[in-house]
Amino acid sequence: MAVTKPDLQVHIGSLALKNPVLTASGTFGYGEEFAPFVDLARLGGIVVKGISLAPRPGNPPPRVVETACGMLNAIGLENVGVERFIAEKLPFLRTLATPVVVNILGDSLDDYRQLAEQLAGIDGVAALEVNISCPNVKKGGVAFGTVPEMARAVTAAVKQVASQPVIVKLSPNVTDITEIARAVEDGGADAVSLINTLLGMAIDARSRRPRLANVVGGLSGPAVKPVALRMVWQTARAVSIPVVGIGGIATAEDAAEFLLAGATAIQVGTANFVNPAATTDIVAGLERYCREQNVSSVREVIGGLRV
Amino acid sequence: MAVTKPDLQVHIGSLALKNPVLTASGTFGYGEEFAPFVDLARLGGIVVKGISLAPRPGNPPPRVVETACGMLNAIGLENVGVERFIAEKLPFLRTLATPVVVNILGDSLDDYRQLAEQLAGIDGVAALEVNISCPNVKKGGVAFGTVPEMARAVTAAVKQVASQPVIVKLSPNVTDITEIARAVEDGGADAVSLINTLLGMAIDARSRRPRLANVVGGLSGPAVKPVALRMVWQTARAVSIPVVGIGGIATAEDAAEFLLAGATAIQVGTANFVNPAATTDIVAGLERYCREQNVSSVREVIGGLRV
Amino acid sequence: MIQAFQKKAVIVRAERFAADIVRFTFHAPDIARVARPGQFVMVLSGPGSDPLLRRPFSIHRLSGDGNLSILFKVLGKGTRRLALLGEGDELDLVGPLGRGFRFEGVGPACLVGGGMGIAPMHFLLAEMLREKAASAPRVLLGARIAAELDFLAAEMEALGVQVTVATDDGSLGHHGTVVDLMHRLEEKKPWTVFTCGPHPMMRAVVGYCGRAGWRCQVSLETMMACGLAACLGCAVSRPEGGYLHVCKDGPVFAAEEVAWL
Amino acid sequence: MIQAFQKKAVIVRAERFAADIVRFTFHAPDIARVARPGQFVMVLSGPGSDPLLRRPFSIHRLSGDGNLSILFKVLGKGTRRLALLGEGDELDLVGPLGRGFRFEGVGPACLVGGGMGIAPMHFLLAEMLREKAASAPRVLLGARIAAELDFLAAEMEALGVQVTVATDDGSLGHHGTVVDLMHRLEEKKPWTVFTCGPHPMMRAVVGYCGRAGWRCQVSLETMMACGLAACLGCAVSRPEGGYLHVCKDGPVFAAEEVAWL
Ligand SMILES: Cc1cc2nc3c(=O)[nH]c(=O)nc-3n(C[C@H](O)[C@H](O)[C@H](O)COP(=O)(O)OP(=O)(O)OC[C@H]3O[C@@H](n4cnc5c(N)ncnc54)[C@H](O)[C@@H]3O)c2cc1C
Ligand SMILES: Cc1cc2nc3c(=O)[nH]c(=O)nc-3n(C[C@H](O)[C@H](O)[C@H](O)COP(=O)(O)OP(=O)(O)OC[C@H]3O[C@@H](n4cnc5c(N)ncnc54)[C@H](O)[C@@H]3O)c2cc1C
Ligand SMILES: Cc1cc2nc3c(=O)[nH]c(=O)nc-3n(C[C@H](O)[C@H](O)[C@H](O)COP(=O)(O)O)c2cc1C
Ligand SMILES: Cc1cc2nc3c(=O)[nH]c(=O)nc-3n(C[C@H](O)[C@H](O)[C@H](O)COP(=O)(O)O)c2cc1C
Ligand code: FES
Ligand code: FES
Repeated sequence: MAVTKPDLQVHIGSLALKNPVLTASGTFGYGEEFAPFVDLARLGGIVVKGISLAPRPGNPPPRVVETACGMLNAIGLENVGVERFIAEKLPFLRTLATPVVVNILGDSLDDYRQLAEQLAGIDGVAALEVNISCPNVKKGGVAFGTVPEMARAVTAAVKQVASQPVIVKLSPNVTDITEIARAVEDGGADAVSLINTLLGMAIDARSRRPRLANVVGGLSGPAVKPVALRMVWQTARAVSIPVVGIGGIATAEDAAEFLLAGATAIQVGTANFVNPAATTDIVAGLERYCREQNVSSVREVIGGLRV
Repeated sequence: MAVTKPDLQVHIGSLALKNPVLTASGTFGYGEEFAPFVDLARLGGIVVKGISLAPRPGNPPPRVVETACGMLNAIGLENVGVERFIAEKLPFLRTLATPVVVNILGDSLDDYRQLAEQLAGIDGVAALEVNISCPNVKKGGVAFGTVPEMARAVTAAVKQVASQPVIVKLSPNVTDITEIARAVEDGGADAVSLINTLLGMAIDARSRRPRLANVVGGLSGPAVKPVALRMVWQTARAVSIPVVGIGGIATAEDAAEFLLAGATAIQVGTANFVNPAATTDIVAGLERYCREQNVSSVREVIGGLRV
Repeated sequence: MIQAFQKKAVIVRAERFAADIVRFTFHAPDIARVARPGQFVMVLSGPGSDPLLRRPFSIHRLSGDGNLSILFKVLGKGTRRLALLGEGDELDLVGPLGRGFRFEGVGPACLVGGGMGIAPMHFLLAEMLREKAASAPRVLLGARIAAELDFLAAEMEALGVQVTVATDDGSLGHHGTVVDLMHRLEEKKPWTVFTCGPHPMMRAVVGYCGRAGWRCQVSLETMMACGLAACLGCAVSRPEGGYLHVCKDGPVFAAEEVAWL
Repeated sequence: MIQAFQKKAVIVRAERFAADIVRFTFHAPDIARVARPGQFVMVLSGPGSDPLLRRPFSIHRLSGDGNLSILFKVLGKGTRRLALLGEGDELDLVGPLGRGFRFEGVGPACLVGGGMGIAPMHFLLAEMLREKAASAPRVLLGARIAAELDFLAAEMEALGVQVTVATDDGSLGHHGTVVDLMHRLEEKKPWTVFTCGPHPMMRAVVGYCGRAGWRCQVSLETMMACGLAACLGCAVSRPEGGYLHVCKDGPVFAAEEVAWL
């Protein structure tokens, strides 16, 4: 009996998603920007731009540069801050039938705790995604996401006060991603999402200057997919909480590969710039994929890699 | 006075190179394979395929797969072993006016020491490049290059017995590359070369199988250049020994970027597959670059980044 | 909410000028219908991920029913790949994007275009005249060599206005820069100057307008990853600190809105 | 040392067959001069790094002075990009590479080609006849549909040999696989079978030859990153363990050299 309409629903902790396709933080603005190009109601979830306690102006330009099958960004986490986000951006997002995940970032443990507190119980905030790739200024700028103990501490601090499921977003710039994933699981995370950007750099040989004002930036796009896929596969085998796969996903085939590697859901980032309709194209493509694979629910694909 | 013929000579420890362009281990065979396409005498140096004590058959196929602007390889360090290398491969290499660097690999500290001993004083071996990305089977397969103490120990062991300059090749799959670079400098390395491949994976969504028999493999090519450039820049500022830049270099412009970031020399790997004459094209291109920059010697470009 | 579309559009006309200038005319009725002068489109140069990102090009002119043109110089990987295309080829466009020139009831208007910055000037002039927003606008155009602006000057003159040109090599009109031509404008008139071109040229035009007390709108260029107000990469500094975004708050700004360091 | 070259070659003829089969004829005299049947060339499908690697294609036939042809089916990114090219376009080739068929003084010879594996068979047949290495070689060709082999069969027949064909859908010749046709070969003759095609087909041909006591040479396909014996990626298992490399030790092997799991 051919599969009529495959069931694409997945769960991340208590958060039910109509399909596994979310947008990656920082590549979809606050949702409204993409309304002309995407039927936002068809998305599994929207992860908005990283939010900090106070508004941030971001880094001086140039902030972005193209690389081979990828791009570097040093935006500097420019955002409106949690107050203006709740007052100005959330109202539109509440009108959507799509869960909204707020990505939060901070310089210290306390920043993260306060952010989680201010967002706790706020209508329209379905989950938090904790960006632990940020430097911990109290620890000489070492990123939370590179030291297991700090990753666990920031997770626990947020879990203590958050009312929504907490997804912790891991940095790929580590020796062993599974060590950080376990620490975050111990800290009480409901799920992990990975990868954030790889630290990279570009130089203009003619002017002898870095192409980014910030000198270094985050690498994303198809170029990073093989690294992201490997880290998702390793992490899915190391922890029992759901894994959200991110990194170079542009097509339904890419998405299916991450699901096979063990991801319960995926996020689409840089591909939104190249194809504004990438997310909804992938939702439709995953339905086709399930039919071709003759599975009635996408859940049967999760972790389906034949090793 | 316009620069007539720029001087491209560089030094790596006591090893003098007529130009900064070497071949990357595992992408140029044992040199002879490229003789129809490249005037081997015009190369700065040739780094041959990684050599182990005993011959290795390598991994089962498939061993290579293409990715976005890159490729994954899980060759499994197939090589003829040190005896056959000296007897069968070195004779041809000795006829060349180009220094030959022998890349060595092992499963234990003792492997590396024995290899260095067998190669010590051998005519035609201008330097050793120690590949510390290999798993240390005595330490549960943790790669030498990911633990500072192990990286220092293997460097010191090789330095004790080697008669040639020792270049230690660093793995990029670490949290802080400068920590490993310093440990290797402490171990007595004459230079460091980086990067080796990024650990990655590819999956065929249709068959649900990994595309490599070994499941994971090493990512190389233009896709990794931004990460490699950032790591070379960080390392050149952290150690005083020369740095050899490797990772996605395909054009003279790429090479110049690595020199500006602080590399004294560079290696060309995957680009040899795409353009068998990539190395000599880059040598000619670096001469043009020096003229355009109005510098009489390429050494003036090294570390010339204006930050 | 701004109206914008992602469309596949067929090249109905491909023209080549000077050594490295290309004009493509696409059939893109939805985009053409809502486009305003100074807005731009984000163009995918072809399949695959190298180059990865879309390239921004201002809307050069509208023609026929639903046709719009871009005019670009071949610079790097993306424009080089685009230049290989021709009539009948299909391209993926997103637009119209950004905030264009504001010229309703503007009084004496002067358009100052330099190099590829001339591209949006035709569309601006045509709309100004169609909407009778400005009486007898003056047009000053500058470029390196005659071949880069002669056809553009002629097409704008055909709209019934006087066009004055300058070329760096003196091969056409004034031998010098377009800024020199601004001296020919009667000082006392309350001009509004609309300018687009290389950054140094615009800085000089803004300076001249400041000294003469004229209003000035500039169309800026920055590296763009999305053009959709999502990546926040297209930042330009504000005089009072912080940043505006060229693809969202611009590309056209009142001169005083941005810091001219 | 094997003679091989890296050359830019212009497409002098571009032909299209069935829905997705393309034949390019290049002017590449150096490569054509030293090429042997069964050897291949590594082709760059275009500029940029996506796709990154060269694609291997066997040398299909030589023609005129210094022209060589490849025949390929559009499968993935590289062949799709190649198929967009046409006469006058220039391509970067490396070759001739690998070890080809060995047919000097071979006695009764039978060529068995399946699908795109038919490509090297024309060059092999032409050289066999030219070097009078085999008397009246038999040719058995198989493909999915007639349109994929009718023109190939005709061109080989034009060399003066009998060609027997089979199609999966029965649209031409025998309704079945090319292996079925092997029953038509007189058993007692000491055939040497030269085969190239999909792996399952070659396994069946090797099995048949084993049972019949005939010698058999196979031309294998594996993923190739370099084609230059440098990357060691093109490994195939040997019966006694360890690996051979298709681009260096092959692509043509004596059947017993490789493990047929
Ligand atoms: C709003 C806007 C409107 C524009 N209108 C026109 C026009 O009408 N005609 C025209 O010829 N050019 C125009 N440009 C500049 C044009 O976008 C660049 O020349 C083009 O992107 C260069 O791409 P490339 O692939 O050839 O260069 P590459 O150097 O290969 O590009 C690499 C990256 O840098 C970006 N980039 C390079 N140069 C520029 C630049 N000057 N400005 C912005 N991004 C750049 C590219 O978009 C690409 O992402 C405009 C730019 C902007 C921001
Ligand atoms: C020695 C040799 C001779 C060949 N001769 C011919 C020929 O004459 N005609 C013809 O149509 N095809 C031939 N092939 C197969 C041809 O190389 C592949 O069909 C082609 O590389 C597919 O590339 P793609 O970009 O379209 O596919 P993609 O799937 O996009 O390719 C991805 C990668 O996989 C490799 N790949 C994919 N399929 C194959 C395959 N079957 N064999 C080897 N590599 C593959 C590609 O080279 C590329 O590196 C030959 C292969 C080899 C090894
Ligand atoms: C322009 C840009 C801005 C980003 N901003 C954020 C951010 O604010 N917070 C965060 O956690 N990740 C941020 N990211 C990382 C993405 O969410 C994603 O993890 C990464 O880009 C890899 O996915 P991709 O290859 O699909 O883009 C940003 C990425 C880009 C390209
Ligand atoms: C096919 C292949 C085989 C390789 N073999 C080795 C090896 O034996 N030893 C080693 O240290 N590095 C090896 N490398 C890594 C390269 O030397 C180089 O560090 C890496 O590929 C990055 O450079 P590139 O992007 O220029 O290829 C290999 C790389 C490839 C692609
Ligand atoms: S280009 Fe992305 S926000 Fe303007
Ligand atoms: S394809 Fe690289 S060695 Fe054969």
